[in-house]
Amino acid sequence: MSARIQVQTDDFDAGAEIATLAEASGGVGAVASFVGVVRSTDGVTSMTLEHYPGMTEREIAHHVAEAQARWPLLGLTVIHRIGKLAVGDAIVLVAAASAHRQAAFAACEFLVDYLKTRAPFWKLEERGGNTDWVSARAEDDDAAERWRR
Amino acid sequence: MSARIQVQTDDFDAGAEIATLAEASGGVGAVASFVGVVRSTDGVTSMTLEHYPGMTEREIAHHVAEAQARWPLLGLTVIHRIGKLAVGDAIVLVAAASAHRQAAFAACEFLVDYLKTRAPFWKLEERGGNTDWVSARAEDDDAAERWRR
Amino acid sequence: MTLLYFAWVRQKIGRSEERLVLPEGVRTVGDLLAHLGARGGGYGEAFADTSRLRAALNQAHVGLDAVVRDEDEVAFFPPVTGG
Amino acid sequence: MTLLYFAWVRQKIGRSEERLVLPEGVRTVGDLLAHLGARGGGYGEAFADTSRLRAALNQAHVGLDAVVRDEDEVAFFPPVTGG
Repeated sequence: MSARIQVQTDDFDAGAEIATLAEASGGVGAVASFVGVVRSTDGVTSMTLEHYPGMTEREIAHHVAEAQARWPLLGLTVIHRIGKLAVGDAIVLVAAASAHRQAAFAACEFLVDYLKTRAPFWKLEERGGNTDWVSARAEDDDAAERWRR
Repeated sequence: MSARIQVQTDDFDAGAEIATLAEASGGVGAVASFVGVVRSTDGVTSMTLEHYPGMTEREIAHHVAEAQARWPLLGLTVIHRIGKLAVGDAIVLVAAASAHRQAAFAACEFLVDYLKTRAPFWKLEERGGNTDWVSARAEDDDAAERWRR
Repeated sequence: MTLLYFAWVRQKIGRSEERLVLPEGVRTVGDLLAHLGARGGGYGEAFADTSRLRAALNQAHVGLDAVVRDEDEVAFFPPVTGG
Repeated sequence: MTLLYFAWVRQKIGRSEERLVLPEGVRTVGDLLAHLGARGGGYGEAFADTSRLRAALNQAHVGLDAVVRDEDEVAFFPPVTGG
């Protein structure tokens, strides 16, 4: 199974990534995907994403391998952007291909939950001239925790 | 909240549809999507999709409205193709936008489950010169049923 | 009334649509199905096994006990397989 | 050893990376954290509240009880907020 992991400043083309997964093998019947987007929470105008080069790719690869072990996947793509992003910009793409939709959805949600709680990215929100580091959400820890049960 | 429902022979651009949802409102933080793909099950070479014009749009609109009532959505897109499709071609796109990923994923899965069991489409599989109408899967009924609990 | 047929129901009957004046004694979708099946031939084949058939009345899913009127659109088809 | 700092830890300390010879008496990540915090100033601020800090040892998440060696890469940062 192919897995593509990418950390980049550039935007991505979710449609092209989904099409690549759809055509990866004649057995693909479902591609589930997630795109995270910069929200204008409480007046946020832009956001800067910092990461830990090296560890980021290792953490994502580790959870991609776990997803492959748990579900019968035919392809996985994870693209996470870094640098400065505006409201409405895409932050992350997670896409999973499988014969049937249940595995594709489960793997996609699993990877998004783990990206949020394990991958070393940090968001700095900008509101006009002020900046604030985003706090981690307890709900995200709970969401990741459910996969351990 | 905007909802776009489309039944068409032409292919769609999943990336453009996702981007439209991402930019629909500054409040969108998550777009979950599903693309169904023609599989080469047991030598299938192509597939022809028939539908019940009028009823199809009504059924989809009915379940879109139910999804809107159940989750805090900021946008929904359902595009279902009809006519002749080859292995690897996209059949359907369901995409849901929300502030957070849980609502987006839930609405997306809900709509896919209902499309499979309620929307009046029928698949005719072609294997070389032979054709067979696809049988409904009991698993799909079970998947739709879970949303009633 | 307007009758519509889809997928293999359409193929067995050999047509996708027909007009019909509500026949005497036909009150429900189930009655209509029995009436059509009694025509024999492709109709007999299409309507032989009601467990494999689904119906819609005016573009909404219904059971065999739904009451039909002369101005209705009634469709017969196999369980759906879209998505 | 190589020390790396990210997000507000980096900002408070005023640098993103430094080299350090494993100090005497420092056995674990927690010991290292206490050693750095004792420098005061930005270090003191950054390492004041260990409940808000996370650590990685050679690019893997670890707890404060993980043992460090002189050839290690140790990173300190707030809970992650990607995705």
